[in-house]
This record gives sequence, C-alpha cells and structure tokens, in this order.
Amino acid sequence: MPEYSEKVMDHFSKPRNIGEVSDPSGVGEVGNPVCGDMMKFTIKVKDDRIEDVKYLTFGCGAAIAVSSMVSEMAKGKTLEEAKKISNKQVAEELGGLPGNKMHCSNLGADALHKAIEDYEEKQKVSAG
Amino acid sequence: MPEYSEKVMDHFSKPRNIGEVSDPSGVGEVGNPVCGDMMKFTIKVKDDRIEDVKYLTFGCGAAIAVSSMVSEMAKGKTLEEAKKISNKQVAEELGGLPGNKMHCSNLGADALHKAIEDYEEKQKVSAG
Amino acid sequence: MKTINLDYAAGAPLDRAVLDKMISFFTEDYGNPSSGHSLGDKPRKAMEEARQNIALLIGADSKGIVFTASASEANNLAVKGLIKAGKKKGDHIIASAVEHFSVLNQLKSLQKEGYKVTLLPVDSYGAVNPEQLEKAITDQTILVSIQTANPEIGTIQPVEKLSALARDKEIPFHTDASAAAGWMELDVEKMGVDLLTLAGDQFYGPKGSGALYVRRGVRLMPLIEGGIQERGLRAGTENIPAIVGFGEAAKVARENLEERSKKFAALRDELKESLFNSIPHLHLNGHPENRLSRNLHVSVSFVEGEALLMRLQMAGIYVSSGSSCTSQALKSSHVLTALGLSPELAQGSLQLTLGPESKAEDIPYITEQLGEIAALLRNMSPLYHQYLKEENSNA
Amino acid sequence: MKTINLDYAAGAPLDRAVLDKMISFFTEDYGNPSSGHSLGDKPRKAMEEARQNIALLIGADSKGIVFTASASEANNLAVKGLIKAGKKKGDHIIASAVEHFSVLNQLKSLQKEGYKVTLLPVDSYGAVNPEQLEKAITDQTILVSIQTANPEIGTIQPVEKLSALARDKEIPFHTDASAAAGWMELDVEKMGVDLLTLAGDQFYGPKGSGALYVRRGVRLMPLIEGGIQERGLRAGTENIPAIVGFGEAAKVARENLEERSKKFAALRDELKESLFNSIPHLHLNGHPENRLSRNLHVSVSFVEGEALLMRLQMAGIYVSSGSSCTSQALKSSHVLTALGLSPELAQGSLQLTLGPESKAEDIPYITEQLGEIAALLRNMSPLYHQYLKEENSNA
Ligand SMILES: Cc1ncc(COP(=O)(O)O)c(C=O)c1O
Ligand SMILES: Cc1ncc(COP(=O)(O)O)c(C=O)c1O
Repeated sequence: MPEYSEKVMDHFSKPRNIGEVSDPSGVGEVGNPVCGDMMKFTIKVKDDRIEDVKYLTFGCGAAIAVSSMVSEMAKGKTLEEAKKISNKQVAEELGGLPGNKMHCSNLGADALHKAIEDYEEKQKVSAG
Repeated sequence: MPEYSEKVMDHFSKPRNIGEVSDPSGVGEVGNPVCGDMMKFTIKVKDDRIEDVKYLTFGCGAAIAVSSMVSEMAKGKTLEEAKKISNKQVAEELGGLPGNKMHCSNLGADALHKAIEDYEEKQKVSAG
Repeated sequence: MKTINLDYAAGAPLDRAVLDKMISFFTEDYGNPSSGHSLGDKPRKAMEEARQNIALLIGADSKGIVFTASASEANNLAVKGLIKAGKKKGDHIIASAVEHFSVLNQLKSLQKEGYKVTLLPVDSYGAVNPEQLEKAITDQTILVSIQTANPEIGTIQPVEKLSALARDKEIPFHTDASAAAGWMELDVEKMGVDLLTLAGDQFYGPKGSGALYVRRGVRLMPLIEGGIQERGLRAGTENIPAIVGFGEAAKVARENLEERSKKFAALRDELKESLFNSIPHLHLNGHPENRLSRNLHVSVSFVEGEALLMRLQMAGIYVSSGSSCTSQALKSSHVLTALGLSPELAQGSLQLTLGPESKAEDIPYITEQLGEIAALLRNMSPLYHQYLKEENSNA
Repeated sequence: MKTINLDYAAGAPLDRAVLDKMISFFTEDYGNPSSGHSLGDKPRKAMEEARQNIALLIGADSKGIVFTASASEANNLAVKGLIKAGKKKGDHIIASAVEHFSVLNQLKSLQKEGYKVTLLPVDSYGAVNPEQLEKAITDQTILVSIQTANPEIGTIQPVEKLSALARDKEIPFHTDASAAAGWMELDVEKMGVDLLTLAGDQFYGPKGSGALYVRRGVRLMPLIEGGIQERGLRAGTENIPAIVGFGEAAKVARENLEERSKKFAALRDELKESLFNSIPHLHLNGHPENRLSRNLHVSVSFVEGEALLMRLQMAGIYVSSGSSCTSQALKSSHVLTALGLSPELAQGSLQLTLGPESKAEDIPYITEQLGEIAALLRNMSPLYHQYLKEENSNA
C-alpha cells in the first residue's frame, strides 16, 4: 500500500460530503477511467459563497481523500477564496501525498474550479 | 574431490613400489609440471622379464594411483606382456577413473613403455 | 481481526518441510559443490537430487535443468541467451501480448537493437489462437515465446498446438511456465517445448529459486558469465539452500498435484459462486474453465481497484489489482488491456489467488465484505450514478 | 577424526544471528515488497534496512545499492550493464590479469564483439602498478575494472591510486570487492569508485546474496529485464530472506571489522610461522603484509596440489589449490600464472582461508600433518629427487 498519511486514511475511510447537491449551481467534472480517476463536483452557491458542495469520485485512495478534503475546504468559502484553493494546499492539508499520487491532488482542486467556472458561465448567460 | 573408486583411493593412500631401482635396466619419463603430472619409471630386467619396477610421480591422486597400479601390473611380466599393458586396462584395474582424469591413465602405461624401449635401445647398442 | 490472504501469487509461506530440508545447508553442510574436497559432496548430491525432482515435475531430463535465481532471470537467459547464440539466422521474434514483463521488456530492448517483434493478440479469455501464430511465422522467425498460463487471469494457453507450428519450421519454442508449474501437469515432451521457465516460489518453494529447462541440442549463451557452474550456462556459486528447497517443493508439488489442483479448483469455484450470487455487476476475467486452479480474477464494475484493495485490507483481506493506481508504473495491466477489457473494468479488477491457508469457512466473510465495499464505493462513483440514470431513463 | 576447514572462501556456515533474522521471512513475513497492500510492508522495510546496512559497510548512499543473486551477477551487471548503456564512447576496456572469471570471461566475449581489452600485468605479489594503468588508458577507454583484493592470494590492490587515474580521464571505475568486503575498511568515496561488487556469502551472509553499488549518475542497462524492482536495474521478485541475511551479515561485519581482521591476521600469521618454521621448501604467495587477514597462500615445492589436498582431507583438513588437477577446467590458476610463478609452484599451491571455527590450538596439528604429507609426497616426487641430486652435486 502506498504510504498514506493518517489524514488521508481518515478521509478515505470516512469520506465527507459524498453525493450530488440537488439543483446544483455549478458542476465540474475531470478525469476518466483510462487514467484511473474521475471526479464530479457539484456546488450550491448563495451570495457568492459555496453553501454546499458534494462530489462523486471514481478513483484510488488518494483521489477519494482529495475529493473529501477539497469539499471540506471549499464549504462556506466565497467563490474568490475557493478559487484560490491550490493543489499544493490540498496535499498539505492531507499531510502530504506519496510522490506518484501527487497528480490526484490536482484533480480535486481542478474539479472544484471547474464547477465554479460552470456557475460563473451560467451567471454570465443569465445576466447577458 | 573427484569421485575416485575405492581401488584408486587404496593405491593413492598406500602407493606400492615407490622409488628408483638401483642400476636400472631402463628409464622412462613422461609429463612435466605444466600439465600437472610427471612420472619416472625405472625397471630392472632379467631374462626378458621385469624383475623389479619402481616409479617417482609428481601429480594428482589419479596419477599416483595409476603409477602404483602400473608398477604392480608390470612386475614379473615378460617385456612382451608388459608392452601390452594398455591405458584402458590400467583404468579398468583401478575400477575406473573420472572422465577428466582419464589422461592420467595414459601417462602410467606410457612411462612404463618408455622404460622398456629405453632398455631395448640399450640392448641394441650393447649388442651392436 | 481476521487475516485472509487472497494474494498468494505475490508470495507464499514456505512449506515447513521445505524449510526444514534447507536449514542444514545454511549451517552445517555449507560446502561448495565445486570444491575439490569432500565438504562439497553433500551439497553437490543434494543439488543433483533437487535437479532430478525439478526435472520430474516437467517430465524432463535433469541434465536440461539450469538453475537461476528467479523466473525473470530464466526468461532473460532463454530469450537473450538463445538470440545471442545465434544458431538460427533471422531477426524476427514472436511472443504473446500477455507475456510477463520479463519477456516483454526484453523484446522492447531487442527491437531497439533492430529485431522485429510480433506480439500475438489474445481472445477475450486471454488465449492465443494458433492460427494467429501460423500467420505470424516467417522464414526470419528465430524464437517463439508463449507462456503456459497467465499469472494474472489464469488462462492456460494451447502450448502443444502452438509449439507444433514452431517445430514444423524448426523454430525454437520457449514457454514461461512460472505460473503453471506445480499447479497443472507439465511434460516438456508432450508440450513440445525447447525452453521452459520455472519459478520455485510460485509453488511454495523459496524465493530466489528459478530454473530454465533447456532441451538437448539447443544452444544458449550465458547471461551471467564467469565460472563453469551449470555447464557454463550460469556462473556463480550455487545457492544450495534455495536449490534444495526448490527441489523439495517440486517433489511435494508433484506428489500432490492432483489433490492440490482439485482442492483449489473446488474452493475457487465456491468463492466465485458466492461472489457472483450476492454481488451485482461483477465480471469474470480469464477463461471460465481453462484456467489455473488457484486463480480467480474479477472486475467490480464502476469502482477502482486501489480503493477496493484498501477497503478490503481494512477488513483484513489481501488482494491485488491490475488497476493503474496499484501499479508502480501507473499503468493498468497490459494483460487486461489485451483482453479488450474496458478501461473501467480494468481499473476495477481484482486478482484472487488461493494458497495454503485458504478455506471455505472464509468465503461468507469475503463475500459480505466485498459486497459492502462495492456498494459503498459505487455509492460514491460517478460511473455508477450515470449507469443508474441510464437504467432509469431506459425503463 | 578432527575436521579442520581451511577453505572458508569456498563456503562458510551462516552466522546463527543471521539465520535467525531470516527465518520469519520464510514463514510469516513472506509478503512481496511490491505489493499494493500491507503484507508487503514488513518485507519492504526489512529490505530497506538491509540496504542501509550494506551501504554503511562501504560508506555509500543506500540508494546506490542494487541487489543481485551473486557477485558474478553483480560483476556482469557492472561490466555489460555499463557498456550497453554506452554513455561514454569508445571500445577499450582495462582490467587486471588477476580478476575473477566473472570479469575476465565477459571481457573475452566482449573481445569477440569487437571491443579491445587490456589486461594489466601484476607484480610478483599480485599487485597492479598504477603506472601500467596510466600507460594503458587511451581516449577510447570506457571502463577500468580492478578488484579490491584477490580472493586467491589475498593481495590488496592500490584501488585509490588506480581509480584516481581513471577519474582524471572521466572513465568509470569498477572494483570487484567480493573478497575484500567485510574484511577490510571500504569507503566508496575514499576509494573513488563508481561501481563496486559485493558478495554477502563471503562474510558469513547467505549464498544467493550479492550487490552492486552504483554511484549516482552512472548509467547502466539491466542484465535481467522485466519488472521495475531495484529501480529497474534488476528485475525479479526480491529474495527477501537472502537480502535480510545479507544486511545482517553486513551489520555484524561492520561492527566487528577491526576485531575480526586483527584476530584473523594474528591467527594467520601464527599458522604461517608454524608452517614455515617446520616445513622446508615452502613459498609464500601474495603480498607478505598487504593482504586479506583471513588468507594464507603457500606453494609446497616439488609436489602437486590435488595430492596434497587429498592427503590433507584424509587427515580431516580441508583446503583448496590452484593446481590444474583441482580445477574443473584442468588449468592451473590464472592468478598464479600472472604472478610469474613457476608451473611447479603453481601446481603445489594451497589456499588456506580462515573462518569462524579456526583456532590456534589446531595449528600444531595442521603443521604436523602438512609436514608429514609434504615429506611423503616429496619422497615420491621426481622433481624432489632431481633437486636432491643437484644439491648433492653442488655440495
Ligand atoms: C509467468 C511469470 N513469469 C515470470 C515471472 C517473474 O518471476 P520473478 O519475479 O520471480 O522473477 C512471474 C512472476 O510473477 C510470472 O508469473
Ligand atoms: C573476487 C570475486 N569475485 C567474484 C566472485 C564470484 O562469486 P559468486 O560465485 O558468488 O558469484 C568471487 C567468488 O569467489 C570472488 O572471490
């Protein structure tokens, strides 16, 4: 088994915020089964703030822990704050990730950012 | 250790007829230290018969056993009989020799035959 | 917590009888078989006895057995050794796409050196079709290497038919029998092979024990040059304890071959039934019947293998997976890809290999745990949710 | 009858502590370090601990240690691996004339492939002269391989000086330290070597344990291709028990290096004194001081080695010889030839290597037996009789 931190194991074995928010404000999907990991983040935005966030993840231990961590980090943050959540931060919050699993930390933040973008696109459309 | 027969071990550990006969009728030497084996046979001939035979041997276990066996086989034989002692016979009498030691059996009979030749040469000279 | 090992292909405990036989060669009979004195006698005799036992396991002449330190080494000696000896002229090598890396990676290197390589495809069960081999053979073909059985999915190859095609054209035939030996009847004559790789640790022998069978008349160059051990085909002081253990394991395997394979096949089938009866969306990989008795290979749809593996481990169950995340190279198994398995099923694959401590009583627990874990991971899988939606809209 | 082993270079009993440390990895901790689950954790940790201990023995970074199954394999990986990687352009290789066959026979093969090989001569003690190396180096030289110490005659080479010459020209330097490691202080930095071969079984570790130290930045191609064990430099399931035993032996060797080498040097010198004081016409081979502590090498003039060896065995004393009759290839030792020793002295050579059961109390018996045997064989030696005659006529 890769040498996962306690924090990773905690999030892997008790993942937080699983699922899809109903009637999501934004949806972000990344990855595919070929590369081994896939994540779908859904967010509910209210007053420029992420009121709720959930995810579905197909992937390894790190991918699951990363999704869970990202969801916790994002919840309650303003969109601007959430956009600043970086891959590096996620990995740090998880107490580090094994070298060959670092790419998983990218996926989580990417999926979240995509969901925010999706929301912002929709806002533009409805505003325009 | 090469798998020597009991007979070989017996002749190796109790070699018969070591030495040089005094005032030899014939002397035969074969081999050299480079190839690892050297034998010197000396014979005392009386009435065309090998009355006494001795040898000095520098060499491996097989070479020593072969020398000893050849000396025993030759002793008391007529020259004509002794000339017929073949390498194959020597090996057989010793209960066989390991494959890579067969060449040693050649040496023993060769040295004996050389000693006989030497005797016969000398006879010719003194006769002539 | 229970500990249930279902990954005995990765490693298995040494049979006690095997270890007992080895011990004195560590401590008392530590001599060197090449010694000119009698401290080498007992080790040398023990080595030749081991060689006999290993030869018997595959119906071979013991003179044809060359000891190596692993199956990988034996495979390298077979392929590179044969090619370097260069008896047959040509530049074309044929193997199957599902060979072990210790064959495939050599072929990659040889390709760089200018050799041409054909990797035969396999059917959806993982078997090579003899017709494909027939078509692939050219007058430049100098070696055909096709495994006896696949270590991952368990599928047994039709070696007899394959080797006959090579023999017709006087092309040397190598088979990597590492996964098969000790678990099914093998006979180098019936199989018609010139070179055969063995791994002692795959049938409860010690690690560090491998061998290559080399048919009389087949010329090889050594991979490891030096002393003239193993008739000059493999230099190095003989690892007598490993060789002795290897021989003993071969003897035990031969004497128990039928019993062992029957027992494992029954247990494996029981496990399969149990899993398939209670867990939806499982997929069997490899051939349904024509497979190694101790091997079961399934894909759990919609989920990824490392996550399964970690969850199973939390339940005390140890398995391996062909998913990319569990491989050190981060690629999913080339064997599963060769079957034409979808990426998703390859990622969710589990290899279950039975071993000495496997027992029927554990099957309910394994089934329950895998069932719960599959449900839990599917519940969070975007692929599963998508599937459910599609089902709903189809309904 | 007494049994006195004076041939511990051919094989030695495993230290009990070493074996004890190995056992659990045969039976309980049998997992595979490459496993994705925790059955591989303990073996993996034990392997890395062993790597550390081995690295410490030679002052190296543990990342540079590549496990092999023997010194022969390590030598083959070093020479062929480096040449195949082909980083430095050229076609010239330099080694000493007294290298082990696992170096020399590779060079013969490489010569057939078109490489040019210079074998440096040695002085009458067996040492390479750095000036000879300096002269031999050309701008085509891609490898220099010179052993740390000779296993047969014990002579230690001036590796530091030799490697400095290679380093000046940026030529990789390999040293086969199989005979030296565990018996003298080694430090890859001080020695200035890029590649260094180790044999665990030469310092009471298990057979089947070898390693190659590879300096960071030195590129090698693997000899055994396949899985990515050992950073891709040596494929094959790791032989954990052997590796663990190797590591433990390295630790014990390091902790006892000074004590062991002092003890053995003293014992060896006592044996030498005793033999030379009571047996006429003995000849010491190898360097009188600059030699391995456990090694003594003598030639018994006028007699042949196999006969000596057999007679000594009848007295319970086990030795080896460089005579042609004791070699399986029926050639006398290339090392003794390189010293310029006369054929007769090469044939009468005895290699005596001390080990764990060697003790001073046995020296009188050894001396007495060798004395009697030498007298007995000389009495039947034509060379001795010739010598006596010459002495007489000179007198
Ligand atoms: C079919 C096959 N060949 C070769 C090997 C390589 O064996 P090793 O890692 O012991 O060298 C394996 C190992 O699992 C195997 O299953
Ligand atoms: C200096 C040296 N190199 C290499 C070897 C080869 O060792 P092995 O036979 O264990 O491969 C030996 C063996 O005695 C040796 O002394």
